Amino acid sequence: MSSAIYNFISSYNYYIIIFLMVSGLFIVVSRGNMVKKLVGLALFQTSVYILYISPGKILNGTAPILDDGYSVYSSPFPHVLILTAIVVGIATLALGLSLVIRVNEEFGTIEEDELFDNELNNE
Amino acid sequence: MRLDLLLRISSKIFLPFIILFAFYVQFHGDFGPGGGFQAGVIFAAGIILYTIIFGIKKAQKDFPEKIFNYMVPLGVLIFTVTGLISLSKGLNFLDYDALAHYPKHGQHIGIIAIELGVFVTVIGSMVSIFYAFVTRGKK
Amino acid sequence: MTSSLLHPGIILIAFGLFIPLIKNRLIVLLFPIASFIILFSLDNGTIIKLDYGNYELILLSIDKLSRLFSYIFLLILFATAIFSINQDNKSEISSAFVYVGSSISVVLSGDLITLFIFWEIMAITSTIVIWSGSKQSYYPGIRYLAVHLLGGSILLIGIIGYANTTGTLAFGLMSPDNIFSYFVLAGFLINAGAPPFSSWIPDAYPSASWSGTVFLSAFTTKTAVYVLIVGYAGYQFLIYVGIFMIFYGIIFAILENDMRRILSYSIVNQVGFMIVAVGIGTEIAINGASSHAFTHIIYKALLLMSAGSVFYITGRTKCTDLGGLYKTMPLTMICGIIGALSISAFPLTSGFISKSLTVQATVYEELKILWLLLTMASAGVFLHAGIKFPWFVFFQKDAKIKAQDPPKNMRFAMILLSALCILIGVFPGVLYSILPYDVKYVPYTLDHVSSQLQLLMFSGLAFFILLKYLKRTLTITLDFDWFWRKFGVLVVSLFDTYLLKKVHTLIHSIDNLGTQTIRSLHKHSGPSGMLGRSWSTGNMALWTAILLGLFLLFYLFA
Amino acid sequence: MNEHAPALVVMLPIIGAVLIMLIRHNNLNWSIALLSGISTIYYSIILYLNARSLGTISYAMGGWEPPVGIEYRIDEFNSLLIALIAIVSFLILIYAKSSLNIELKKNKISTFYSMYLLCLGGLIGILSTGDAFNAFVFLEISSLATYVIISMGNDRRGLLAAYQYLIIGTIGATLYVIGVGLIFIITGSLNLYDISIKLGDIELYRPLLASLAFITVGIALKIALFPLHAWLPNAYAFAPSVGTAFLASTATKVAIYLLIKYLYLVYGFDLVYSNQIFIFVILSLSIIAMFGASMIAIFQSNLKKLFAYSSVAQIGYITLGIGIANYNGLIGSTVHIINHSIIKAAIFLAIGCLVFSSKIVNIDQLAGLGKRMPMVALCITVSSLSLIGVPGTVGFISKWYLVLGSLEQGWWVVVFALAVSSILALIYVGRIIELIWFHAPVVGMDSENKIPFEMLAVTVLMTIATIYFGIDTRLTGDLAKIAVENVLLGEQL
Repeated sequence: MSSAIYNFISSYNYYIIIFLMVSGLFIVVSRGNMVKKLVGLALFQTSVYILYISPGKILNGTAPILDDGYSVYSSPFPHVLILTAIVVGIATLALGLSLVIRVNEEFGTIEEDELFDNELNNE
Repeated sequence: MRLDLLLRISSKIFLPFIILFAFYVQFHGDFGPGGGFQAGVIFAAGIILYTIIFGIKKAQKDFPEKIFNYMVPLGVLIFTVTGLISLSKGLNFLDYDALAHYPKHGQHIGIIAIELGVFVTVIGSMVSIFYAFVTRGKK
Repeated sequence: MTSSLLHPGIILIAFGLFIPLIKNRLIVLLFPIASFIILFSLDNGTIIKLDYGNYELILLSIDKLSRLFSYIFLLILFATAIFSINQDNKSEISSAFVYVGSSISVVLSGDLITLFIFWEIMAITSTIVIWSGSKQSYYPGIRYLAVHLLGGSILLIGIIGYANTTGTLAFGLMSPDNIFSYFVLAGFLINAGAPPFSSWIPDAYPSASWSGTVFLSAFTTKTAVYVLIVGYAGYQFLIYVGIFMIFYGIIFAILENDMRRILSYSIVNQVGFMIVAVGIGTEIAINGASSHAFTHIIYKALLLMSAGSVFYITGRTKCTDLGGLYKTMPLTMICGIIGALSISAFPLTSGFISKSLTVQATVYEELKILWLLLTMASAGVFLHAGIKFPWFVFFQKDAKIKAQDPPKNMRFAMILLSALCILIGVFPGVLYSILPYDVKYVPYTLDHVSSQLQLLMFSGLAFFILLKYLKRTLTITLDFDWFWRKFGVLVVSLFDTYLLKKVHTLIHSIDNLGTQTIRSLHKHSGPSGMLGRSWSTGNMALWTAILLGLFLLFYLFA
Repeated sequence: MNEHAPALVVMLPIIGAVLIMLIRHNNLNWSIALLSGISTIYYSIILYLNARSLGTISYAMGGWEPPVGIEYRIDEFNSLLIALIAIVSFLILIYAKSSLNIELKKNKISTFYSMYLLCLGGLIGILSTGDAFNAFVFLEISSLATYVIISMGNDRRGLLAAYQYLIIGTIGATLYVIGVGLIFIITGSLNLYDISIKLGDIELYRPLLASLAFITVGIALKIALFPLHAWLPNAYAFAPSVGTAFLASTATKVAIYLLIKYLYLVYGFDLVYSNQIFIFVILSLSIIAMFGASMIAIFQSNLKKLFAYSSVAQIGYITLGIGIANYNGLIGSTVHIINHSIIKAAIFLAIGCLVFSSKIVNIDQLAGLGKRMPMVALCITVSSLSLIGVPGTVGFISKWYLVLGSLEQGWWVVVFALAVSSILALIYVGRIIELIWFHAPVVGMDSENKIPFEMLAVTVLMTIATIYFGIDTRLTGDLAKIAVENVLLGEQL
C-alpha cells in the first residue's frame, strides 16, 4: 500500500470530521430557514463528538468494561466528555427549536431574511 | 380517537417493560453500561410512546405536565444535595467516600444517588420538552 | 479636603453652580470679591496637595506669575459680571463662572493632571457659554468643542507620555529633549489659537451672546499664554507661531465686516504678540507677555463691551449696517475709543506700557527683523482695531438707528474698565510692581512716545486716505492686496486675491470632504448601513469562519 | 466550610436557581435569589482572601486528585473577578424586583430569577474551574441561561436576538471545544495546569497553533470581538433591562478572562507572543473594534443599542491590553474588565430606570431628561463620562494604563488610536448629554411610574462607584496589579 493512501486511510476519521464540520457551518451560513440552520448547527456539533471519540479508540481494544478476557481497552474518558457534550447539544437544540416555534407564532415566518428586513432593520 | 387496537394493546403490554428496563439501566449503572441519562431517556420514551398512542389529553391526565416540570429542578437538587452531604462530612464536594463507612461502599451509593438525580432530570426535561412542543398551538 | 475649599478657583466653580438659584444678581458680584479675598490672603508658595496613585496632585501653588493672572481674571470677571446683570440667560452666567473658576484653577495648578482636568472643564463650560448665545450658535459651539477636545486629547497624550518618561507630573519648564513636551505644547497652542487652528476664535466667540463674548475673550487664550510662559519660555519656535498669528489676525480683521469678528481676529493678533514674547523668553519679554496679557484682557473686554452694548441696543453687528452712533450712544463711543487707543498702544493708555515691553525685548536681544515686524504689526493693529472699529460703528455715514446708551450697570462696567486702561497707562508702576520680574524699563521717554505717535498718526492718515478702498473691502474686493503692498504696512505680497481664492476653495473642498465623509460614514455605520444593520445569523457565522480560516492560515505559515 | 469555598461559590447560585424553580412562589423567589447572592458574595470574598494569603488554591472535585479529576484552581486573578461578579450581580438582583414586575409577565418572573442565578453559577464556574472541558460545560450552562434571559424581554424581537445568539454562541462554544479536543489529543490531559506543563515538551507546533486558533476564535465570539460582535447589540437591546445590565457587566468579562487564561496560563506568554501574527491580528481587531463600533454607536437611535455598540468598542480596549501584552497593558486590561463592568452596570441600570418610569427606548426621548428625572439623568451623564475616560473617573485609570503600556512598546499608532477613539466615544456620549441637559422636554412625556427607592439607590451606588474607583485606585488598580504580577506574569517578572 502506498504511503499516501495509507496516510489517507489511517486518518480518514479526520476527513469525516472536517466534512461534517464544514458542511454544518455551510448550512448555517447559507440557509435562511431557521430550522435548517439548527440542523446545520447540530451537524456541526456532531463533528466534535467524533473528533473526541475517534482518538479514544485503541485498535483491538474493547469497550472499557472490566473483564478477565481482555487486557486492552479503549479510553472511556472521551465518551464521558462527549456524553456531556451531547446533553448540552440537546439542550441547545431544544431551546433553539422552541425559540423558532415562538418566532413562528409571533412573526408568522421563520425565514430569517424576511424577519430581518421586516423587523430588525426597519426602524 | 380512532381504535388502533393492536397498537394500543401492544403498547400497553410493552410500557411496563420499558419502564422496568429504564430502572434496570438506572440501577445497573454503577458497575456496568448504563446510567441515569440513558435510563431517563428510556423512561421518557415510554411516556412519549404512551402519548403518541393515547393522545395528549389522556396522557396529560395520567401524567400531569406539572410533575415533569418539577422533576427537572428536583433532579438537580438531588445531585447538589449529594454533593453537599459530602461537604458536611468534611470531604470535598461530591466526594462519595463520605456517604458510607467504607469508601468503596460510599462510591456505590454516591453513583446511584447522582445517577438518580440525572434520571429524574432527564425524564422531566425530555417529557417537558415533548409536552411543550405537542401542546403548542392548541390553546 | 477642607483646605481645597479655600482654593480661589474651586470656590468660584462651586459658587458658579449655585447661580441659577440666585434671584438678585448683585449678589453674584460678591463671588469674585470673595475669591479675591481668599487669594489675597494666601501667601506665595502656598500649596494644596492630594495623593493620586503614585503621583501627587498639586491643586494650588501660588507664585508671582500665577497671582498676576488670577488677579486679572478675577478683576475682569467682576467687571463682566456687572456688565452682564441684564443677561437673563442664567445658564450662561453660571457656566461662565465655572469657566472662569476653572481657568483660575489652571493658572494655580502645580501639576499636569490638575491642569488638564480644569483645562477640560474650561472647554466644556465655555462651549455652554457659546451655546447660550442664540440658535445659530449651536454649530459654532460644536466646532469650538471639537477643536478643544482635539487639543485636550493631544495634551493628554503629551501629559501621560511626559509623566511616564520623566516620572514627574510637576508643571514647570518642560524639557525640550522630550518629544512629549511637544505634544503638550501643541495642546496648549491650540487653545492659544495658534495656526492651523486659529479660526476657532473668530468662528466661535462672535456667536455667543452680547455678554458671553466678553466672558470668552479673556480666559481661554490667556490661560494658554500663562501655561506657555511657565512651560515654554524661550522656545524659539514660538516666535514664528506668534508672528504668524499677529499677521493672520490683522489681515483677516481688515477684511472682516462684523464688528465682533473684527475684535475676535484682533484677539488672535494680540495673543500673537504675547506668544512672540514668550518665544523670546528673556526676563523683560516674560514681563512683556504677562503685562500684555494683563492689559489686553482689560481693553479687549472694554472693546467687546462697547461692541456688545451696540449689539444689545441695536441688535446689529455688521459694520455696513451700523454707523453714526456717536450721537445716540456717546458714552459707549468714548469707552470704545479708549479701548481702541489702548489696543493700538497709544501713549497714556495701558496698551502703550505693556506692548512697549515686548518690543523693547526684541531691541535688547537685537532681533532686528522681529522688531520691524512687530512695529509694522502695531500699525496694523491701529488700522483694524484702533480706527476701523470705532469709525465704522460710531461715525461714518449715519445709519439712522434709533439708539441710546445702554443701561446703568453696563455703562458702569465700561467706565470702570476705561478708567483702568488710563490709570495703568498713566501710572505704569502699579502694573510693573506685580510683574514676575523687576522692571527697569521706563516707557515714557521722549523718543519712544514720539515715535509711537508718529507711527499711529501715519497709519491713521493711511486709513482715511484709503477709506474708499477700505469701504470696498467690506465686501471683500480685489484691491486689498494692492493696498497692503503700496503702503508697506505689511509684507503680504503672497497674500493676493488669487491665493485667497485658492484658500477659499480649499477650505470649501475640505468642508465638502468633511460633509461627504460624514455622509458616507452614515451610509456604512448608520442604522441601515452595512455595519450598523443587524447582521443575519449566516453573515455572522460566515465572519466567524473567515476569521477562523485566517487564523489557521496564518499559523500554517507561522 | 471555608475550605470548600471554591465549590460553594459555584454551587450556591445553582442551588438557588433550582430552589426557585422548585418552589415557584412569587414572593419567595426574590428572597431566595438574594440569599444565594449574598452567600455567594461571602464565600467569594473568603476565597479571595484565602488566595491572597495562601497562594493558589487547588480544590479537587469529588476527591479525585488532579490531573485526573476536575480541579478548581483559584488564584488572585480569578477570585478577584469572582468577587466582582458576585457583588455586581447581587446589586443588580436588589434592583431587579421592581423592574421585573413592570417588564415581565407574572408567570415568567421565577423563571427569570432561576436563569439569572444559573447563569451566575455558570459564569463563576468558568472563572474557577481548572479543567478545560468543565469550562465548556459551564460556558454552555451560562449561555443557555443567557439565551432564555434574552428571549424573555417584552419586545418580541428579543426572540430573534436570542435565536441568533444561540446559533452564534453555540458555534463559538463548539469551536472552543474543538480547540480543547485538539489539545486533548496532543497532551492527553484536560487539566489546564497540567496542559501548560506538558505543552513545554511538545514539538508538534502546528496542531497546537491550530488549537490556539480555534480557542481564540471560539472565545472571541463569546466576547464579541469586532467582526464577531453582531449578536451583541440586538441581544442587549431586547433583553429585559435587568438582564442587559447583568449580561453587559458580567458575561463578556468572564469570556475575556477565559481568553486571558488560555493565552497566559495555558499556552504561555512565550508561545503566544513569539508569534507576531497573533499580536498583529488581535491588535488590529481591537483597534477596528474601538473605531468601528464607536462609529456605529454614533448613529444609533436606540439607547440600549447605542451602549451595546459602545460595549463592543470597550471590549476592544480590553483586548487591546491583551495584545499590548506588557505589564501596564495587562493591568489596563484587567482594570478595564472591572471598570467596564461597573460602568456598564451603572448605565444599563439607569436605562432600566428610564424604561421603568416612562418606557424610554430611543435617544430623542431623552430630551430634557435633566429636568424630569435629574437623578437618573445625572447617573447616565456621570457614568457615560466615565465611559469616555474623563480624568477622575474609572475609565481614565484603564486608559492611562493602556496608554502607558503601548508607549512602553513604542506603538504610537495605538496611542493615537486610543486618543481618537476617545473622541468618537465623546461624540456619542456628547449627543446623549446634550439631549439630556440642553433640550426642552418632549411634551406629554411625564414620568408615569415613580422609580422605587431601591432601584434608584443601586443605580446611584454604581454611579458613585465609577467616580470613587476613579479617585481611589486602591481597590481596583492595586488588586489588578497584584493579579497581573502574581498570576499572569508570574514567570516573567
